[in-house]
Formats: sequence, structure tokens, C-alpha cells
Amino acid sequence: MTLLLALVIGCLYAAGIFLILRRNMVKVIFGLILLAHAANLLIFTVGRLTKGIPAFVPEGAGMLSGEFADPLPQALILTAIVIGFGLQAFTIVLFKRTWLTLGTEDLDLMKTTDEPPRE
Amino acid sequence: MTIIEFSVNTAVVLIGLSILVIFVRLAIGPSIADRVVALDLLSANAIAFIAVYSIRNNSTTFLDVGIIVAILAFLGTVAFAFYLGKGKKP
Amino acid sequence: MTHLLYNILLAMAWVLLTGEATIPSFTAGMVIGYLLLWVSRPALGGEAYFRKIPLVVLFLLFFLKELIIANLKVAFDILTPKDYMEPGIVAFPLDARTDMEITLFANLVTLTPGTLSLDVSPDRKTLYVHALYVRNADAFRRELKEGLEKRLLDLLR
Amino acid sequence: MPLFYLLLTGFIVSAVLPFLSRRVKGYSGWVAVLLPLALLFRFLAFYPRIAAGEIIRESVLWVPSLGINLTFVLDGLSLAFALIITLVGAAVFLYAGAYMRHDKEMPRFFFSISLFMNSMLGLVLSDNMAAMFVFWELTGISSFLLIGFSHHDLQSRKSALQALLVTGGGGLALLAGLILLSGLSGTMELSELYPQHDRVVSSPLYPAIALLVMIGAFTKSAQFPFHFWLPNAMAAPTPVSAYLHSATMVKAGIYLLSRMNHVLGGTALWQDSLLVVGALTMVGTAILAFSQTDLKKLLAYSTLSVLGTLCMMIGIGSELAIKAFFVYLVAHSLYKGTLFLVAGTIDHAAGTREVGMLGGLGRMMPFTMATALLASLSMMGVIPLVGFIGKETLYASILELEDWGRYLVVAAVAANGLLVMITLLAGIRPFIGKLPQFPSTPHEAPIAMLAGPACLAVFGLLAGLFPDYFLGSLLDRFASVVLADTLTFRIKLWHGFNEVLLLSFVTFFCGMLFSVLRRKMLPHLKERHIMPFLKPSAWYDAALEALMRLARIQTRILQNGSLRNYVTVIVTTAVALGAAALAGTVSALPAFPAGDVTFYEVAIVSIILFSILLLITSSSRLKAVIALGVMGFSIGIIFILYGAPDLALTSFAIETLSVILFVLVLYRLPRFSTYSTTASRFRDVLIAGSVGVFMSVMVLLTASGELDSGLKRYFAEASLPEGKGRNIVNVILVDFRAIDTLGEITVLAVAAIGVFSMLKLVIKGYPKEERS
Amino acid sequence: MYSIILATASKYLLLLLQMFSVFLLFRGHNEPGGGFVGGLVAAAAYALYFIANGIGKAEKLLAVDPLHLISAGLLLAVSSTLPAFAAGRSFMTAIWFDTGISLFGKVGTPLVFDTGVYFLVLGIALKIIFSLAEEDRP
Amino acid sequence: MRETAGGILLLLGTVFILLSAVGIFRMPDLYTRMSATTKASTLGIGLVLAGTVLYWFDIAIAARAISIIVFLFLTAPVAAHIIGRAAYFDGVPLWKHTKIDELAEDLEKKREGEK
Amino acid sequence: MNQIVIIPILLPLASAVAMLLFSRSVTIQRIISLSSSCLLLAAAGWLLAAVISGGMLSLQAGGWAAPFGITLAADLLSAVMVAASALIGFATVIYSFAVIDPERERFFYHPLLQLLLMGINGAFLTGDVFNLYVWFEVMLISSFVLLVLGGTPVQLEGAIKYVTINLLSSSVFLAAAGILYGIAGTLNMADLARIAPRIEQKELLSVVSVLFMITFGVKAAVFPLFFWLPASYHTPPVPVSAIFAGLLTKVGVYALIRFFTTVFPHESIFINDVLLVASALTMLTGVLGAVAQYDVRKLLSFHIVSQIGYMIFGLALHSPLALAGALFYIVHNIIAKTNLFYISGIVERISGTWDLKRAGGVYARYPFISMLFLVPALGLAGIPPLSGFWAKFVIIRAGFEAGEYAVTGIALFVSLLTLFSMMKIWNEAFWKERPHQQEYEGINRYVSMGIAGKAMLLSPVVMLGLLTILFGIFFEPVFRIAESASLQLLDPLLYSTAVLGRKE
Ligand code: NA
Ligand code: NA
Repeated sequence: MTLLLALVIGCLYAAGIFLILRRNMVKVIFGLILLAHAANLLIFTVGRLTKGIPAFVPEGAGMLSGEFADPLPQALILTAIVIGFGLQAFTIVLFKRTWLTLGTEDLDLMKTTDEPPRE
Repeated sequence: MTIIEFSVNTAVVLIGLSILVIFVRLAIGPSIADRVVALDLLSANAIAFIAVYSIRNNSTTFLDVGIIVAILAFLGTVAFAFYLGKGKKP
Repeated sequence: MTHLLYNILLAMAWVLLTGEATIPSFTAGMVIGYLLLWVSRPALGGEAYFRKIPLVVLFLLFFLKELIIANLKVAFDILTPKDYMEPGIVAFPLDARTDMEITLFANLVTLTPGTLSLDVSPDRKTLYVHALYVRNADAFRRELKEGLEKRLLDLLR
Repeated sequence: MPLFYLLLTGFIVSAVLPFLSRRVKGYSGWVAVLLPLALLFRFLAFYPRIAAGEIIRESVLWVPSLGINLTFVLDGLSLAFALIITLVGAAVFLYAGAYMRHDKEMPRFFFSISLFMNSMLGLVLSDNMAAMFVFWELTGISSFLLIGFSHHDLQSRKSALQALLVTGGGGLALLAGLILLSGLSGTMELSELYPQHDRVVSSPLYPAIALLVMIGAFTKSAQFPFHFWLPNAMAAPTPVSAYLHSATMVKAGIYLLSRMNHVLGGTALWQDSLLVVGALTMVGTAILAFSQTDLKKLLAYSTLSVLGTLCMMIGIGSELAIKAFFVYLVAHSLYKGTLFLVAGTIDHAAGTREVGMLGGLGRMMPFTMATALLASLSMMGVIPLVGFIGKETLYASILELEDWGRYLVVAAVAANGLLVMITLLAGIRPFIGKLPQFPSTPHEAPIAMLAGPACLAVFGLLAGLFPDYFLGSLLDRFASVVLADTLTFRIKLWHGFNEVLLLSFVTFFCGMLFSVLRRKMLPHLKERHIMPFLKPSAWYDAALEALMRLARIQTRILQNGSLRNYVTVIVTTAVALGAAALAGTVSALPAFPAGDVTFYEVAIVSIILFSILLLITSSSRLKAVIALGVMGFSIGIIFILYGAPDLALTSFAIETLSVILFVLVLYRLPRFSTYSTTASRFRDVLIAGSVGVFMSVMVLLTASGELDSGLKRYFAEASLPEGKGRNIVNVILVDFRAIDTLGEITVLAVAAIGVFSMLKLVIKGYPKEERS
Repeated sequence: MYSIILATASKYLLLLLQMFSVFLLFRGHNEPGGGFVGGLVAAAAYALYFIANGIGKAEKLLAVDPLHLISAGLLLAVSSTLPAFAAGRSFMTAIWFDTGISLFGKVGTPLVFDTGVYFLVLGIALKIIFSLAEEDRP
Repeated sequence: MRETAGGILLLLGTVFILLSAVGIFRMPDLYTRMSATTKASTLGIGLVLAGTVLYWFDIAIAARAISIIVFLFLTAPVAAHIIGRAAYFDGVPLWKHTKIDELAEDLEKKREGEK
Repeated sequence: MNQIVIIPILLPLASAVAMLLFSRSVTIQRIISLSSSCLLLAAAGWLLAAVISGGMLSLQAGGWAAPFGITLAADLLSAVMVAASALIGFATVIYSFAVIDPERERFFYHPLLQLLLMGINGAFLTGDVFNLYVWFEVMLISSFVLLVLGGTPVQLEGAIKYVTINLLSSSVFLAAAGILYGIAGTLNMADLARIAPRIEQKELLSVVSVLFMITFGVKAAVFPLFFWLPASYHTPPVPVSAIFAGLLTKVGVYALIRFFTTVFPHESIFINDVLLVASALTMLTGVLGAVAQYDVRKLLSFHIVSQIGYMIFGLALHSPLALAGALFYIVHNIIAKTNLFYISGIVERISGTWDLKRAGGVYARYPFISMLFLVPALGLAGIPPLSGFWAKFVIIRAGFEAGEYAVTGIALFVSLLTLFSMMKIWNEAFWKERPHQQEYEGINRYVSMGIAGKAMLLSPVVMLGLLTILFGIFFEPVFRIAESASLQLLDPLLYSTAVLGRKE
């Protein structure tokens, strides 16, 4: 499964970067979201996969022993997902606002901030 | 192999198959509503899968996720409908 | 409705008392609670709960039957290569009046395979139903009116 | 620590001076002059001790960790310069008070010029190289402010910037040289460097150090090919020209060379470079003066020539040469300061500085004429003025040279002849002959404008008459420092009829000849430059233009406004560097058992892959959103499969919320349009693909290793007893790593505020400027 | 696009989801759930209500500006760190009390913290959704 | 015995689920797909969950399973209705063999009445 | 005592919360903002003093021993950075009172500023890699919102680029942190420093460090990762630009220094070579960008990039002197750069334009303001005895000592171009008479400000200007601190021991 997930992660990264390289603003958002997914899945995978046994102390037991999924990467991903959501929400609205204000979603038409210096 | 083992294994395969089939509908559409319906059905499959998987893995923790999936899938569907219906009719 | 609440509370009390949080224990608690409530009904008042519980059970059985029959019918259609469907959208005049009645009825219609509540007219007098097997629109209407709607309204009113 | 306090007082007074001078309005010159005068007398008080061979040195700790301290040393060299600085300073300050009487910005002027004077003093007094550099730069900045004093004038601003850039660039070279030198010797103190001379010159870094120091000196002292900034600096008010650009600041480079002579000198590289550059400057700039018609420009070119001469004499480096150097330096400061101030007076009186339009002023301004005459005679090297001694000694030192060096005498005579010509034009011609029509009515200068130059001129006469009394002992100490030897000279006005005197006559004759020639040739000269290769100012302009063009081109290429290009660069850099770090160390990818993969895992993974494909290819936004939803849910399922229910819960919840968000945001947006070309898509696929492959490889490599995390075990053990919770992930979130969560919810709060304010707040701003 | 069916359903689902969200919050320390998911489910309840009944009714239902929920959530989270100071312990050290209620189990500052998260998440989700919805209102 | 019954319910449920999947794939238009299949899946999940309850036979599991079932039965029809309705007014076409569309007729009448 | 480490994080958060509670009243928000900034300045000073006198402080949040919980740690570097951020925060709050429009104030300008400071301080103080990510995000989202607050077209356009590229780099950060955990099994920096030498997957460690270099390089605006900066920093209101210019990029530089001294001390050869080349190109391209510009804010923005190059150069040289120089350079640059943005804002108020070709006449009317400009401008150009001179001096010396003559030469050349572009501003905006005088009738928004407004506008400028002068004149004690900070950095064991409380 690690192999498969590595494939998935690679594809997510590739697709994310590909979309970020588009001229269409909305595609860029999708690209960023894919990258977030990719990073989360990456942390999950490199934190080692453990099938099935979640990190819960069983009722009645004092501690969890044996084989179980590493809870730390999960906690990290949780934080990252939530943060990612905040950023994503902001970004989506930013892009919409930009579209409404500038009247285009073509990023190549947004060059006024980088206007080359005049002679 | 006991009956329960057999049925769990078969169930997993059947759910997997139906997920693939539904995905085809999701991919081909043709309308947005078709895709939304497919998505809704996918999440239903997910709930079923979670239930079966809890037996398979001998762990009940996942059932809670099922409830959330049910709630959220509904909400998602309603949201899509909201989109489709926006400004269309009374 | 308060009676149902009492019943559940009694059942939970039973579970706590016995210290056995299992399904049989809860069921036993429900049954015992029902009996207790029935016994003390003069003190509590409100006959409806005891009249309706059997009705509810009957309705559920009726609905389950409809559900399974319709499901099989549709399943057959899905699995055989030929399509037997004659779909259509039928306007169904509603006797249900309150929001709750309309919603419940519409949802039950939708829950039955082969039918789908599409829209309620703005005057709330008509429910438009999409159905797979509409040989005859009027027959369809009659069947629904005398079957599902009547039973439901009986239960609710 | 008298020297330190002297300087400190000076700087404090400069800071106060503008306010003071605003107070006393018309008398600000008289007030301001107190500062240089006081300093002058203080330095004169040191004179006997220095003359007696004492060297005063003192040190205030500044940055001892770096070996940088305010170490000041007063020896013959620094005292000579300090006296020139304060003496000419006194004359200039007094003069400026009257000269600029009507200028609103006079307080600022006094601030800048006194700042300059103090910096100049600090420069010549410093023994610590870093401290010296500090003052060196300060002279540059104050000079910048002074050159650009008439800041409304474009030419002034340009000239100021030019001077700053040229001398600033040289300053940086000097800094580099000094740092290298201190690195080599382990000290910042010049006095501690003297004993290390042999080690320094034999170091492989020596040529670099010597060149860097020389570049610093050449730029500051306007040696060829950096001379061009000085004539342009004449845009400054006349007192500034008199002070900075003849008597003091331009001598800073010369000072540096003489100060460093003992540390870096004695090698062929050092001596020959100074000699050649000095000689070139001496002759070349004198020739350039030929076509000048502006009083100040003429004087400026003559200054350049003298600076070249001085540099050349350090290059010669003999005892006689240093003696000549000293006398020439003193003489020049005295007469050139005077002549510049006189030029200002003339400008003031007649309203023009064009030599062709000047004449007959002597009758109106007799005292000025007398002053000018004295200074002119000194400049022409006429007996009995100090300029005569300077020139004589110069010739003598050249005649001492062997081999081809002797032919320098021709160059020296020619240059001095040109100086004579310039003097006739600038110092004498305006006062004699007919009185033409002037823009304003000429009148004698007020006492304040007369006193200073007169003093300087008279002193030039006295020093010529009694050279040994006024200059003798200082010369000894001066030369001793420069040559690091104990030397005693005799200096006399009259050496009898000899070869050198003959050369003086020849010089004078040449001067006359040049004057005649110039009058004949001037109309033709105006049209084109003499020897265009001697016009490095054109090089400067070209370099500046090239720099600006380069800057514009690179900015246009790099900062091209296209987000895609920015991302492309970043991503490519990341992958390239990452691959470089990985390269060579990885021979084969680790093998993972394929057997543990189940059917439903394959199903989930293929769903994810297909939805990625769907997302990329989708032509409608909503379709893309749905594909995204499917993908998110599938990833959630993977979380479930591998024991992360909380993760699954959260990701389902987030996915749904995102869907709602998209739905609310997107429904008014237009259709998804594709803008990019096939070629760019192909390129992007390559880039994106390489990222994907790279990340996949990273995942596989990482997951293939052993991971023994003590944290995992610790959490499992501590979660319930210490964290009071069975859901370890949640305990981590709200307890073990609660700060992460605190930050996380802050992010959410800000995001919500951001969304809200972005939707609700639209400021129109100042439309005219906002988009520029 | 108003549907009586959805509107009616949203009313009873509102209650159900809110209850479930509180349940998730309190149980999160021992079972899957927690303040974050709890808050999102509560937000889902209001979101559903908004979609079914329109933004005006949803805002009236909520009665407070979601911004105040955000502030309150942050305030709770921040104040949960203070008892540790008072107790002279290291920053953010948990302080626990025993309660007899089985659903709550032990009550401590982490639970207060998680409650802060709950309110904050509810607040931000609603703030975002309401802001976007209000923008569409003519 | 209890477990076996659970297994059978499980199997039955998944069969229904697969049926609904085939249905959504095979049916000719959106409305037929929805009315034919969405609810089959509701029943399917119901059966699967019932099987799960039987398997575990624990009140906590039962409570969760029943919550899911109740919730599904509460929401699934609403979801189907709302999406079908939105699709209809969005102009998603009916199957060409659809016999009758009284909603369209009524809307037409109303529009004429307004004129 | 250790508890003070949390104050620079908690205080801004608490004040932001208080301000959100009083979201209706701008006045109350201003009072809270000001007092919180004062307190923060005091706390940061206290922290710095404590670290100078008592050595490194570390706080185990939640009482969980490292590496299990999250460690907050203040060594000299962190304490100095926090002090700088508190200072800039304080100055910017005051400056904002004078210039920020009431609408922006009503839309949470003040709380956002505090939260930005919280994120920045958190990033400086944390001793945990993932926690650093969290603080980066707090900082980023606050900066996003501040950047677009007001929603003018240029703001939005700049924000699109800023946001996209920063999110991209965040994703790289996340991946790097994940992989790091995957190979080292810990996220605590001190623990990592201890474990890193024993890690078997060396090549992965160096790839991880490359990834970190990329992500921090983007934040720090290092060549060729800086494009987002000149595309966006000139778009928001002046105080926002100023605090961005002063602090944000420096957080990236801080992280680079922290990682490549404390966390990956053994990973330096390849990284240092890359950093060296990058630093040279950063200096050069940045300053050339500045030279080309005629918009003051764009010009200053490009300068940020250029000066980051010097800091990176110091890091790449990796000697005690070089690091001390880099640290001092950071502090000096934070102060001077922020100040320049402030003054550019004042100049814009006076002349009504950002365009140098249309501006002018400030020197004639406002000599004092002109002098206020000269201090940071010359400071930035490295003119002695201002602080920038020492920054330049130390770095150059370190460069020569390391034998990196070429890059050092570039650094010198770049400082000349810096001087050139600063004096270009001076010539055009200050010395030159304003062209088309009549066009600008009544556009001077400075002259119409009240005395209180002017005081609030000028006092931060004077304060920071004085610091630029004082740091230059009294360089020795400052350098001592920088030197000991750099020695601390070069001895990771110190850090490990202080955090983990045991020797290895
Ligand atoms: Na149905
Ligand atoms: Na959380």
C-alpha cells in the first residue's frame, strides 16, 4: 500500500503543480488544494502505515500496547488540514473578490503590480 | 472460513465494485445533478464500507465516522442543490 | 409525545438499575416501561400514545412491505436488459395540510423505490411525483391516496 | 584625550551651528568662524611639541572586539593637514557668511560644511584604519550635500551624485583594501602596521591591497581616470569649491597615499603606479584646462593638475620629492583657496564667471586685486612666494631621477606652464584692462569676504620669505612620517642660478606662450573636445546608462508579472536542488511487498487517481468541485483504513464545508476557460511530472527506513494516566501539543475575519496613484 | 429556491445535529470527535438551516454575530491556559477535576480549551458562510 | 447463529447497494436513476447496519447504527427531493420515453393564466 | 522565570481577543493595541535581558518534558528577534494611528496586526519544527488579510501572487516536516540536533534540508524565490508594507539560520555552497531591481531582497564572525527598512505621489523630515557611523576571512548601488523641485494633519532613526550580543542541553 500511496502522492503533487501553472485563477485554487491533500497524505504515509488499529486506549486498559497507528502524524495532519482549510477559505474568497474587481480570471492579465519600470 | 468471514469478504468486494461503477456515472455525468447523485451514493457506500470494515478489523471506533459521513453527505448534496437551484425558480 | 419520552427514560433507568447496558436489557426496559405507563394511564392522562403504538407498528410493517416489493420490482428492471419502465411526473392532490404532514408524506413517497417527490406547488395543494411505472396516472394517484397517504394521516391525526 | 574631545566638540558645534546661525542671521559667518579658529589655535598650540619630535597618540575604545577604536595620532603629517584644514576653514567660514548672506538655507550650509571640516580633521588624525574610513565616508557625504547645495538645479544634483558615486565606489575599494590589510596584519592601527611593512609587501594579497587603496585614493583625489567628477563639482557654492575641492577634501586621497606610503610603499607596483597616474593627471588635466572659460572650471582643472603632481611626487618617493610634496601642498592650499574665494567675489561683484567677459575690476576692487595678485604669483611660482619654492623643489626632485624619469621634467614644465596660463586668465586678467558691461555693478567686497583670502595670500608670501621659520620643522616631522625615517631639511627661498631656476623661466615663458596660443585656438577648441579619450566622464555616463539598462532588462525578465513563471522558477529550483542532494546516493528504490494490497485499496486508489484526472480535465467548475469532493472522501477512507478515525472525521467535515464554500463562491463566476497554449501545457506537464516523481521517490525512500519513535510509545503510555483521555490523537491536540491547536484556531479566526472584511470592505483610495 | 420539505426537515435536523455536536465535543477526549468536528457539525446544522430558510432567518436563529462566537471561542481557549499560571505550573499545563457524570468523565482545562475550539469553529464557519451569503443578498 | 444472521444481512445489504450502483449506471435519465436507486442504497445500508448490530450485539454499537439508520431515513428522501427538484428546474432533461409530465403542464397553464 | 518565554506569544493573542470583543469601538481597540504593544516591548526587553544575563531559557508547554510536548525556547538569537519584532510592532502601532483609515480600523486592522506579531514571535520562540509551521501559518494568514484589507485592485492583484507562492512554500514546509518526522521520529529541534548525526538515511536528511531551504528561502525572498515580494509589498497601506518589509522576510532568514545552525549543523557543505551562490545573486538582482524603479515603494521592496542577500551571505560563510554579522545585519535592517517605509509614507503624504519623477520639493520645505530620511537611507547604504556600516563591515570582513573574494566583491559593489538608489530617492523626492507645481495644489495631506497626528507620524521615525544612529555609535555592546548569539548558534549542544536538560 505504501507503494500505491506513494503513487497517489506523486500524482497529487504533479496535478497540483500542473494546475498552479495554469493561467486560470480557479484552477490555481484547485492546484493549491491538491497540494494540501498531497502533503497530508505524505505525512500520513511517511509516518508509517499501520492497518486498522487506531490510537485509542481500550476501555478498561491503562495504556495502549501492541501495534497501533502512530497518533502523532495524525495530530499533525489534523492541524494541517484545519489550517489548510482556513487558508483555502480565504484564498477562494480572495480569488472571487479579485475576479469581481478586476473582471478577469486570467492571471496573465494581472501584471500591473509588476509593471516593468519606465525608461 | 465461517459465514461471517465469507460475507464480510464478499461484502467488501461488492462495495468496492459498486464504488467503481458509481464512479463511472460520476465521471460521465452528463449533468451536474447526475454527478451529485453519484457522489451521494458514493458516500452511502462509504458508510456501508465503514460498517463492514469495523467487523473486519474488529474495531468499533469507525462507526462514529459513519454518522458524520451521513450528516455531511446530506449537507453536501443540499449545498449542490442550492447551487443548481440558485435564482432558478420561486 | 411526552409518553414516548417517559418510556425511554424508564427504559434507561432500567438499564442503569440493572447495570447491564445491552440491547435485551434496553428492550426489556422499554416493554416494562410501556406496561407501567399503561397501568398508570389514568393518573397521567392521554390515551393517544397507547392507541398509536400499535398503529405505528402496523404502519411500519406496511411501509416495509411496500419498500421491499418496490425494491424488487426495480431490481428486476435494473438487472434485466429490457426496460419495462413507463416513467412520468404525476400531480398528486394533497390531503396533508401541515408542514409536518406534507414533509413526512413526501419523504415516504421518495423513500419508496420507483417514486420521487419532485415539487410541492406554491399553494401546497399538489405534490408532483416522478414515478417509474405510470401505466395510468389516475390509478397511480388513487393507489397512493388510499394506501400511503390515508394510513399516514390516520396515524398523525 | 584632547584630540577626541576636540573632535567631539567640533561635531557637537556642527550640530548646533545651524540653529545658532539662524539666530544671529547676518553675523552667522562671524559666529561660525569661531569654530575653525578655535581649532586652529588649539592645533597651533600642539605645534611646538610636534616640532620637537613628539607624537601625540590617544585612544578611545570604540569596538574593541573588532579592533576598532578611535585612535588618534598627531604627528607631522596630521598636524600639517590639520593646520591647513582649520586655517583655510577659518577663511572659508568667514567668507561664506557674507557670500551667502541672502540664502535661506545658510544654516544647513554651515551644518554641512562644519560637519565636513570635523570629518576631515578626524580623517587626518585617525590612526585606526576603520576610524579613518568612517571619517573618509563622512567627508564624502558632507561633500555630497555641499555639491548639491543648489539642489533645485539639475546639474548640481547630478554632479553631487556623480561625486558621491565615484568617491563612494573608491571608498568601498579602500574599505576592502583596509580590511584585507588588517586581516593580513591582525591590526587595525596604522602605527602597528609600520613594523610589518616587509610582511605586508611580500604577501600574495599585497598587490590587491595596494591597488584597492590606490583606487580609493585616486577617486577621492580625482586622479586620472577618475578626475572628471571634480570640475563637475564646481556646481557647488564657491566657498565649498575653495574648501573641499581645492584645499582639503581632494587632498584626502593624497593624504592617504602619504600615510600609507610606509606601509605599502617601496615596491615597484606602488611607486610606479603613483608616478604614472600622477604624471598623467598632471599633464592631461592641465591640457583639458585649455578650452575652459569659466573661472571656477579653470581653477578646478589647475587643481587637478596639482593633485596629479602631488601624487607623482609620492611616486618618486625620494626625500627631495617629499620635501617638494610638502611645500607644494602647503603652497597650493594657500593660493588655490584664495583664488577660489576671489573667483567667488568676482562672481558676486560682476555677476559672471566667464573669463572672456571679465576685465578692469581692479579699479573697483583694489584689495581683492591685491589679494588675487599675491595668490597668482604664488601659483605661477614667482619669487618670493611659497609657490616658487614648491615648484623649484619639484623640478629638483625630478632632475634627481635617473634614466627615463628625467624626461618627466618636460611634462612638469608643460603642466606648470599651463598653470601659469590659467593663473593669468583667472587670477590677473579679470582685474586689468577695460571695464566691460556687467550684469551687476561691481563693488569692493565686504571685509568678511576679504579678510580670509587676504590672510591666506599674505601667509603665502610670508612662508615664501621665511620658509624655514614657518615650515622648516613641520617639514621635517612631515617627511619623517611619510618616509618613516628621521629627517632634517633646510628650506630656502633662493638656491642661486642653477638648472632649476632656468626651468622656472622656461615655465613662465611657456605660460605666456600657451596664453597666446589659447587665444588663437579658443574659437576652434570650443567645438570639439581635446583628446576625447581623456573624457572619462563620458565613460561614467555610459556606465550609468548601461547599468540602468541592465537593471531594467533584468527586472523585466525576472519580475515579469506572470505568476506561472514565478512558480515555475521556484518549483524547478526546488526539484533541481532536491535531486542534486539525492543524486549519487540512491542506487535503487526500495522494494515494497505488493502482496499486502487488497482489492478495496486498489479501488480507492484508482478512484483517487481518476478523480485527479477528472479534476484536471474538467471544463466546468462544479464538475471539478465534485471531483475534488470525491477525492477528499476517498482520502478520508484511506485514513479510516489505516487507523485514523479522527482524521477521517475531520477531513470529511472539511470537505463538505469546502463544498459549501465553493458553491457559495463559484456560482456567479463565468465558465472555466482555458488560456494556455499546448506548448506551455507540455512544458508544465514535464515540470509537474518531475515534482511528482521526486515526491514519490521521497516517500518511498523515507518509508523504507526504520522508524523508532519514542514519542509514539510515550503517548500510548501517558495518554490516559496523565492526559486523562483515551483518544490519543485528541489528547495530543488539546494537551500534548495544545499550542499547535492554539495557533491553528488563530489561523481559522483570522481567515474568517479576512473573508468577512474582504467581502465587506472596499476602499476606493486615491485613484490617481493607487495603480501606479 | 424554497422547498417546504427541506425547510421542515431542516428544523428537526437542526436540533438533532446540535445535540450530536455537543455529544461529539464532550466525548472527543475518549472517542473520535472533539471540539473541532463538534463545532463543524454545529455549523452544518446552521448551514442547513440557512440553505433551507434563507440567510435572514438563519441569522435571526443564531441571534449573535458569529464574530462573537469567534471571540468567545478564542477567549475560552486562551483562558484555559491561565489556571496553570495561577497554580504556578508550566504554561498550558492541564488542571483536572473529577466529576461524577460519565459522559464528561474528568473535567479539566483541556476540555475548556476544546470547548473554545468548538465555539471558534462554529463561529468561523458561520462567519464565512453568512458573509458569503449576505453578499448575494440584493 | 447471531453472527451468521448478521453475515447474511450484511451480504443482502451489499447486494442492494450493488444493485443501486448498477441502477445509477444503467438508468436512462437523472430522475429514473434517482427514483430507482437512491433508496435502494438506503435499504442496503439499513441491512448492512442491522447486520453489524447483530454481529456486535452491544448497546453502544446499536445506538450508533440506529442513529445512522434513523438519520439516513430522515435525510435521504429530503436530499433526493431537493436535488431532483433543483435538477428539474435547472433544465435537466427527462428521458425521451417519459409518458407524462404534469408539472410542466401545470407550469405552462399558470404562465398562460398570468398572461 | 521561564514563563516569560510565552508572553510575547500570549500577549498579542490576548489583546487581539480583547479587541475582537470590543469590535464596535475603534477607540478601545486603539487603547488596547497601544498598551499591549508597550507591554510587549517591555516583556521582550525583559526576555532579552534575562537571556543575556542568565543564558538560554526554555519552556516546556503543558509541562510535558521535551521532546514529547512543544518546547518554547529563547536563546540570544530568538530573544533579539523578539525584541526587534516588539519594537517594530510598537512603532507600527503608533504610526498606524496617524495614517490608517478608519474603515480599515473598523475591519480589524489592529487585532490583525497583533496576531501577525503573535505569529512572528511564535516563530522566533518555538523549538519545534511543526509548531514553527503553525506559527508561519498564523503569520501568513494575518499578513494575507492585512495585505488585502481594503480591497483595492492592486492590493488584490498583489495578494494573488503573494498568497499563491506562500501557500506553495507552506506545502513544501509541511512535506519537509513530515519527511523529517519520518526519518528522525521527532520534531523537537533540540532532539533533532541530537539525533541528526545518527540518522542512517543521510541523503534523505540532505533532501529535507533542501526542502527547508526552499520553503524558508521563499519566505526570506532569496533568489530565485523572491518574485512574490516586489509584486505585493508595495500594494497595502504604508504601515502594513513597513511591518512586512521589516519583519516578515526576516522570519524566513531567522528560520534559515536556526535550521542550518541548530537543527542541521552537520548538513552544511552542500547547503552552504548553494546559499553562497544564492546570496550573491540575491544581492545583485535585488539591487538592480531597485535601481530600475521609480516607484519608491517598489524600489524599497527590491532593496529588501537585496539586503536579504547579505544576511544569507553571512549564514553561508558560517563562521562566528559572519553569523554575528548576519544577526546584526538582520536587526539593523529591520529597523532601517521599516523606517524607510514610514518615511516614504510621509513623503507620499506630502507630495501626493509614489512616483519619484513626479515627486519633489520635500527638502526645501521640510529639512527635518529630510534628515530623518537620510539616517536610515545612509544607514542602509552602509555609511558610517550608522548601524548599516557595521553590518556591512563585519560581513565583508568575514567574507574576506573566508576567502570568498568574489561574493564579497559583489557585496561591496551592491552597497554602492544601494547608495546610488537611496540617493536617487533623495535627489528626486527631496532635492528636486516638484514638477508641475500647480497640478498638486492642495494634495499635501501632511500639512493638514493636526499636531497629534504629526507627532504620531514622526515619533516612530525619530525613534527608529535614533536607534540606527545609536547602534552605529555604540556598536560594541550590540556586537558583543551578536557575537555571543552566534557562538551559541555554532554550538548546538548548548541548545540541546538547555532544552532537553541532559547532556549526551
Ligand atoms: Na422513491
Ligand atoms: Na482540533
